[in-house]
Amino acid sequence: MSDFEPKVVAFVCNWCTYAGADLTGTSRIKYASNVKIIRFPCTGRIDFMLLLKAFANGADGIIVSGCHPNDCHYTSGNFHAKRRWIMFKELMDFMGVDMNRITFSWVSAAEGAKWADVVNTTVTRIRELGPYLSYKELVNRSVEEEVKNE
Amino acid sequence: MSHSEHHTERNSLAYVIEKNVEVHAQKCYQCGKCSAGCPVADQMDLPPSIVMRLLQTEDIANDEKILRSHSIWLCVTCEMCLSRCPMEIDIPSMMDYLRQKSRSEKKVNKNAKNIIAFHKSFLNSIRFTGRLYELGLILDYKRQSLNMTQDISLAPKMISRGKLHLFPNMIKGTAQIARIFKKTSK
Amino acid sequence: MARIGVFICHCGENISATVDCGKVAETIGKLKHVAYSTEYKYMCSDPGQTLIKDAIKEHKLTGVVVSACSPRMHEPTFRKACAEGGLNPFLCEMANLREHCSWVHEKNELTTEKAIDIVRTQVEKVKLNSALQPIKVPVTKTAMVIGGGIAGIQSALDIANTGHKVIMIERSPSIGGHMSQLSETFPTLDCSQCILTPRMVEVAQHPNITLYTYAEVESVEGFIGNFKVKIRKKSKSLDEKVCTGCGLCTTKCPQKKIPNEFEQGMGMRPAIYIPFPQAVPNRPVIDREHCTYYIKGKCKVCEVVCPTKAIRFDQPDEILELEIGAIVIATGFDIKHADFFPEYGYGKYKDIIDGLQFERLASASGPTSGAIRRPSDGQVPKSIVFIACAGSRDPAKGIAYCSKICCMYTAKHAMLYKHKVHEGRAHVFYMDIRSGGKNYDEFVRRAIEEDHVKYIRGRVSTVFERDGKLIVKGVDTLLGAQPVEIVADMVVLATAGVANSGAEDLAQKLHVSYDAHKFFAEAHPKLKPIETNTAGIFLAGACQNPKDIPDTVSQASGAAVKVAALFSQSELTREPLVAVVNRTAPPMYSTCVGCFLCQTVCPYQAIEREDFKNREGKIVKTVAKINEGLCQGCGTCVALCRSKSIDLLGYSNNQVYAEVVALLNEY
Amino acid sequence: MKTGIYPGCSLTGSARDYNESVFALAEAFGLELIQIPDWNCCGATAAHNLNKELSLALPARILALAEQNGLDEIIVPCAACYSRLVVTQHELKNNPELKNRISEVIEMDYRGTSSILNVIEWIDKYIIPKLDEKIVKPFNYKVACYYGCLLVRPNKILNYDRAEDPQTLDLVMSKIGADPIDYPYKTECCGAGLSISRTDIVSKLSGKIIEDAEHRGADAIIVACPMCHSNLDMRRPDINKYWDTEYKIPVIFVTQAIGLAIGLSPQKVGLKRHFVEVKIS
Amino acid sequence: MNSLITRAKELLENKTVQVVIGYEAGPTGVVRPSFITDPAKADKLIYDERCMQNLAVYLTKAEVKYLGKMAIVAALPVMRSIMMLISEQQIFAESIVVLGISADRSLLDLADIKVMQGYIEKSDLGNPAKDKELLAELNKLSPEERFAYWQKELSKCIKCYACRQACPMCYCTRCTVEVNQPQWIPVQSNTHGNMEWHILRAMHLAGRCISCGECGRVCPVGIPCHLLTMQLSDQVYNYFKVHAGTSEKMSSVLSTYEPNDKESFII
Repeated sequence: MSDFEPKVVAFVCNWCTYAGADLTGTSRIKYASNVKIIRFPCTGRIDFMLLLKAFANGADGIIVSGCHPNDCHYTSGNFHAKRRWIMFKELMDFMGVDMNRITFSWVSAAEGAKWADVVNTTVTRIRELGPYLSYKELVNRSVEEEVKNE
Repeated sequence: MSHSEHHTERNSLAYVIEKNVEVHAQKCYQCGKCSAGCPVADQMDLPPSIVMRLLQTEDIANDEKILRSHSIWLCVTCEMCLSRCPMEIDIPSMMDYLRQKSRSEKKVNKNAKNIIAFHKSFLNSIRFTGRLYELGLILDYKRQSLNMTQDISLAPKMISRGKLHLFPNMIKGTAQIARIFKKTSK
Repeated sequence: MARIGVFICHCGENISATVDCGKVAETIGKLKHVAYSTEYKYMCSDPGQTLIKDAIKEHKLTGVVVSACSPRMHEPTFRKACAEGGLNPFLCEMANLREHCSWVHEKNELTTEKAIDIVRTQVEKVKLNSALQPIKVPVTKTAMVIGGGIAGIQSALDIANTGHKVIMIERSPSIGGHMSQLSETFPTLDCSQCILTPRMVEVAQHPNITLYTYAEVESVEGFIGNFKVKIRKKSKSLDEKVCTGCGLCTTKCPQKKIPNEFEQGMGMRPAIYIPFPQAVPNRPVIDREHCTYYIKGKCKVCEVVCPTKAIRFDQPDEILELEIGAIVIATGFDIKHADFFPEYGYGKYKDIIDGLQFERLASASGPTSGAIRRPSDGQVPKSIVFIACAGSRDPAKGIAYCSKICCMYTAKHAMLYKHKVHEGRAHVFYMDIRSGGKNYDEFVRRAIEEDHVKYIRGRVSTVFERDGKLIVKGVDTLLGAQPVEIVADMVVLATAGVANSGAEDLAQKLHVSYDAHKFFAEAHPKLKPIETNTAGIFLAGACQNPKDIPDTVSQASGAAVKVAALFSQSELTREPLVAVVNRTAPPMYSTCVGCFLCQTVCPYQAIEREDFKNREGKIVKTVAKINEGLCQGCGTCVALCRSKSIDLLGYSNNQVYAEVVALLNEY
Repeated sequence: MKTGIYPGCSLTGSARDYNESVFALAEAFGLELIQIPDWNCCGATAAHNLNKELSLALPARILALAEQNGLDEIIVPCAACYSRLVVTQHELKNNPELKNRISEVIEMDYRGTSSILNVIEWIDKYIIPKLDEKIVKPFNYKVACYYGCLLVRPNKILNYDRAEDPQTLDLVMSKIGADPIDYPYKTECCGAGLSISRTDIVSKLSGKIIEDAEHRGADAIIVACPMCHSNLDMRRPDINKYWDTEYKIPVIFVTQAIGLAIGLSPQKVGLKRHFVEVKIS
Repeated sequence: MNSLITRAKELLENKTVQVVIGYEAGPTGVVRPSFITDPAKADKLIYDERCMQNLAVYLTKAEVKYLGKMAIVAALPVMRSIMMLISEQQIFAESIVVLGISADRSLLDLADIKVMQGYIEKSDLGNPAKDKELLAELNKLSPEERFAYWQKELSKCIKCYACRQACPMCYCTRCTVEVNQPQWIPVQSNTHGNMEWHILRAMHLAGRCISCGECGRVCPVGIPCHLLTMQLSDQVYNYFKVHAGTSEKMSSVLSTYEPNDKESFII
């Protein structure tokens, strides 16, 4: 697994974590390049289906990050997101989807170092877990199934 | 902080210190609080903050100065510098490292010979008995340091107060202790 | 058929140093629908922007991706450029190759690969962008200034003088802030109150300014031009209209042993008090925490002696609801008390004081009416030691940053002392003297050369008392780190400047971000130092970071201009990145089923009901409708909507979905 | 729970008085103290000055022995040994590799499970609760509480009391009726390990500590470390010679002071062994 | 159930309602829903252990609404469905009469929604006992085993969407699966797509599912998909201490929040 480069996609809010990641840059703190960021106005905008689509499209890990509670630029988006993630996590656990592959975090605009830390710990963890084979197999098998059905 | 952030020259003393005791010389901004609080600073040829400064230069000549200095042997590891350093630079651990390096590179300052003589005698004493044999220590030290008259008055007083054993107090594990010394002496 | 133009910026070396921009441009150029792909050293420069504008025309581009720095930095710049190039500005997206790639990764294949992925993703997104028209919203032309220190005062006056209404909120009983506590000010040594009090009075009398002291912000809703603010006017326990401010009550109040905040605890005040003689408004308040009546239920001496019967013990707090167009935060700073430094003995030894306490000692209106006397025994100190950075630049025990103002006020303190006590000896322990500023270094030199203040470069290790003297153990790092011991009568600690208490709480009410030290954060460190990241809310003074008076005043005026600019138009245009409910042909009209769960998630009450009637005028369907004036585009409703009937312009389901797919799949 | 004790070398020799007072207290308060069988020297300053690994291995053996004998709590009266033991435990805890290496060196397995108490912690935990009813002769003296270096530093690792102007010893002393003075030399260094090799330095540093205590009118200096004691007491002639003074202020172990307060004889707590005569009692 | 029949008759005769929704025995004796508009036909109504279907699903159907004011035969799950539908503004309290059926199958006198609320609050709102057991067993398995279990089950799904049609809470006139911009859920049936569909369904019912189990009951291939929503009902109660369908004012769990909502996985 040494040459395995995890694919990690990060869903972040524009006001805190995206800005925090900008600060990581301006502070020149280095972190693993496996993570690619998709910007949302607010964690409240992040549809849980997108996380499924990320796995479906071959992500080995996911980071979801936004403003700390009370810091939301839109007052309450992160609070709603929080409830959504609680439900989503419980459902995924129940269905046996590997939640160790998703990091949920609060990273503020001032926490450039924390962002680097969140990314690095996530990437290290995913490296240890290896590629998300069981999910990839599921997806590939399903493609075959379709072919069969036609 | 990762090493990559301190762009130290690979061959500099600052670099090896960073590697071995995770002390980052470049963190020091020379406020001097360590020297101000150091009980022996006034005895030192290089007070702690000066040692830090020399390290920062990453100049081989200055590295030599440090390894050959008297200061590193005068440091009594009272930890005052660390407990007051605004940057929490662990000077005591650094000093331990410098002392060993200075010895292994045969650069020990001559004024420090007594201090080392004492430490050696101390370790000798426990190497063989497992515990400190104070009389033995004093005698061995005198042999090593060659100041026979020192503390001549002390011993009898101590004996009279039962504070000095005339014979060493051997532990059972002496053989094990000896092996510990062997394995750790590289 | 989309024709996308991609413009890769080197940002000088900032990007090209770690990312192979050439390779990125080439690879992207080969992508489907990419009509033009190029690289340039500085895209944000004039020729860079021209490059974009020309390409739009020349290659008939339907979308643009500028791959450069963070969109938070230059998105407006490039959208404007596109508009000038004839392309709808919202058909331009930015790929963040600098902050999120070149600056955070080493130079290697993977980094360039990542850069390509980042750009690809934006290409896929921009294909699905749609041309949007800016939204116009009305502006309430009343500003609110939070904080009545010099920053707030300056902002308020400047705004008011442009003819707009200002509401000033101050949480203490009087405006004036820290500046009113200062003795003299560097580098001119003119009396602080002499220059400040006229301004304070002007605020009170200005026809355009409404002043609420002893008041705090309760809540803030709405958005730029249209804030709805609730203010709590704490009860002063008296009727300000009836009270004449004669002050009789304050002299008769039996409770006299309350540490005086204005005197930094070096004097006492009664329970009903006027903070200081020049206070504005010059009316007392009852401090209910300490007032005997509120504690024991009897006393009422003030009520008895009051000639105009102005005391109102049962007066409740008042909640005011205000319509505000713009907000200036001017809440100032606080000092970090030095008791976290046991080795300096602050709090243990009476004659070790902090900078603000020294200001009161040196102030003509202070507890010693300007005479420098030590708190313990009132003697005039023959020797004072000033310790700089007592908390600043000390991550271990204090704060990591430099408090900026201490070097100057310490020099001033030493100078004032020498002027008042000619034979006295003043020593200053310092590490660096930070005296950048007009006539600042000259000022410090004067202290050293003319007033013979002894500057010693080195930090103090410890201070302790012996025989009523203070022993200061330091070091002179310019003499080979030689230990120095000074016997002093008084020690003044230049304590660190920190964020004001309650700053975090206020930031959360206002939804503006704050830094790790709880100082309010500017929208951009260089180009938007006055704006916060919330439109319509601006910063003035030390609430952003420790600042001296000149810097504070200039920023305060800057904030005033920002407000005036905003108020100069009656309508303002907003980015149209708002939610929309879809429309379908009748009979459905919209796929929305009207469960209105979205109403409860919307923080802006921006979701309304829309009825569809049939020919007979009977309501056949009720669906959600977004008030685009109120919607701020957070998109929480979009993610919640089960039938996917709401979507967010600029971050549509199609766009974000495409981003995920693009980012993760090979090309 | 059995409490083990690691006396350390000095308590069997130059600091026998300290040892006697500790065991006298234990007896008086009915506390069982089990010596760690076959304990060895902790290596003291010498070891970490000359050989890092040795300076970890020696304490590690001691701790391993304690574990072997099921002593999950050990009191270490000597501040120097206390510091070495705690530091070793800390370093091995945070560095598994080193831990394995050291276990291999000492040929014993080391888990680092026993908790280490310094003498004041021991007093706080076992003696203070039962102290009041036992006091017969309140220790009514002005005392300068001298903590020395190794009881409070490195503070981040020991995290005991506070590094500057600590209070625990003062509290204990006031509990037995003493009046602790404001004493800035509480944590200044006495010269420690240089006692023999650089007596001059020790005389100088210890001199200052004594001078300030006398100057502030203290009747005694209270210590909790045999090193400090030997430097302030045994080295008194050298000190008086160095400063050309005649300081007579006695240096008393906290355990001795408590002993006297609960009516133990000066003999019993080893006061007779001091170099500087102790007139109090 | 004569009391039920009599009550239904009166309601229709005195024109309080235009239709009574209940159960009747079909020609082959199979129980089926019946929509009675003529008082004379009221005696077709039955109520016994076979009457399991959650009739609330019809309350939001245009063709039924069209008939006018309704009365509905409602055991606990139906009552809770009604509460949900009112709170989500799909039906109006004044436009329906509830013919409540108690646990021991006797007719309840539910004068109005308030009374019904009282009855609901007194009832056991947890998941049905047999489902509790199933959930417990699944929760005992390792994540890998659960993953395998659900793949096996969901591979059977033929995307007939009976689970959706049977659910009173799935009243959307357009379901996410019918959205193709983007195509959130693949049209074809395959294990992965099926899984996405069932996750979507469960999430959309989080805090809204009233544990009637209809979805699982109607599944032609016997996927216990009701366990997904029921698991979440349990979790909703764990975290937020609420049960769905207990008041006409209740706000749905995912559209509201408490600042101090507890979780342990966000760093």
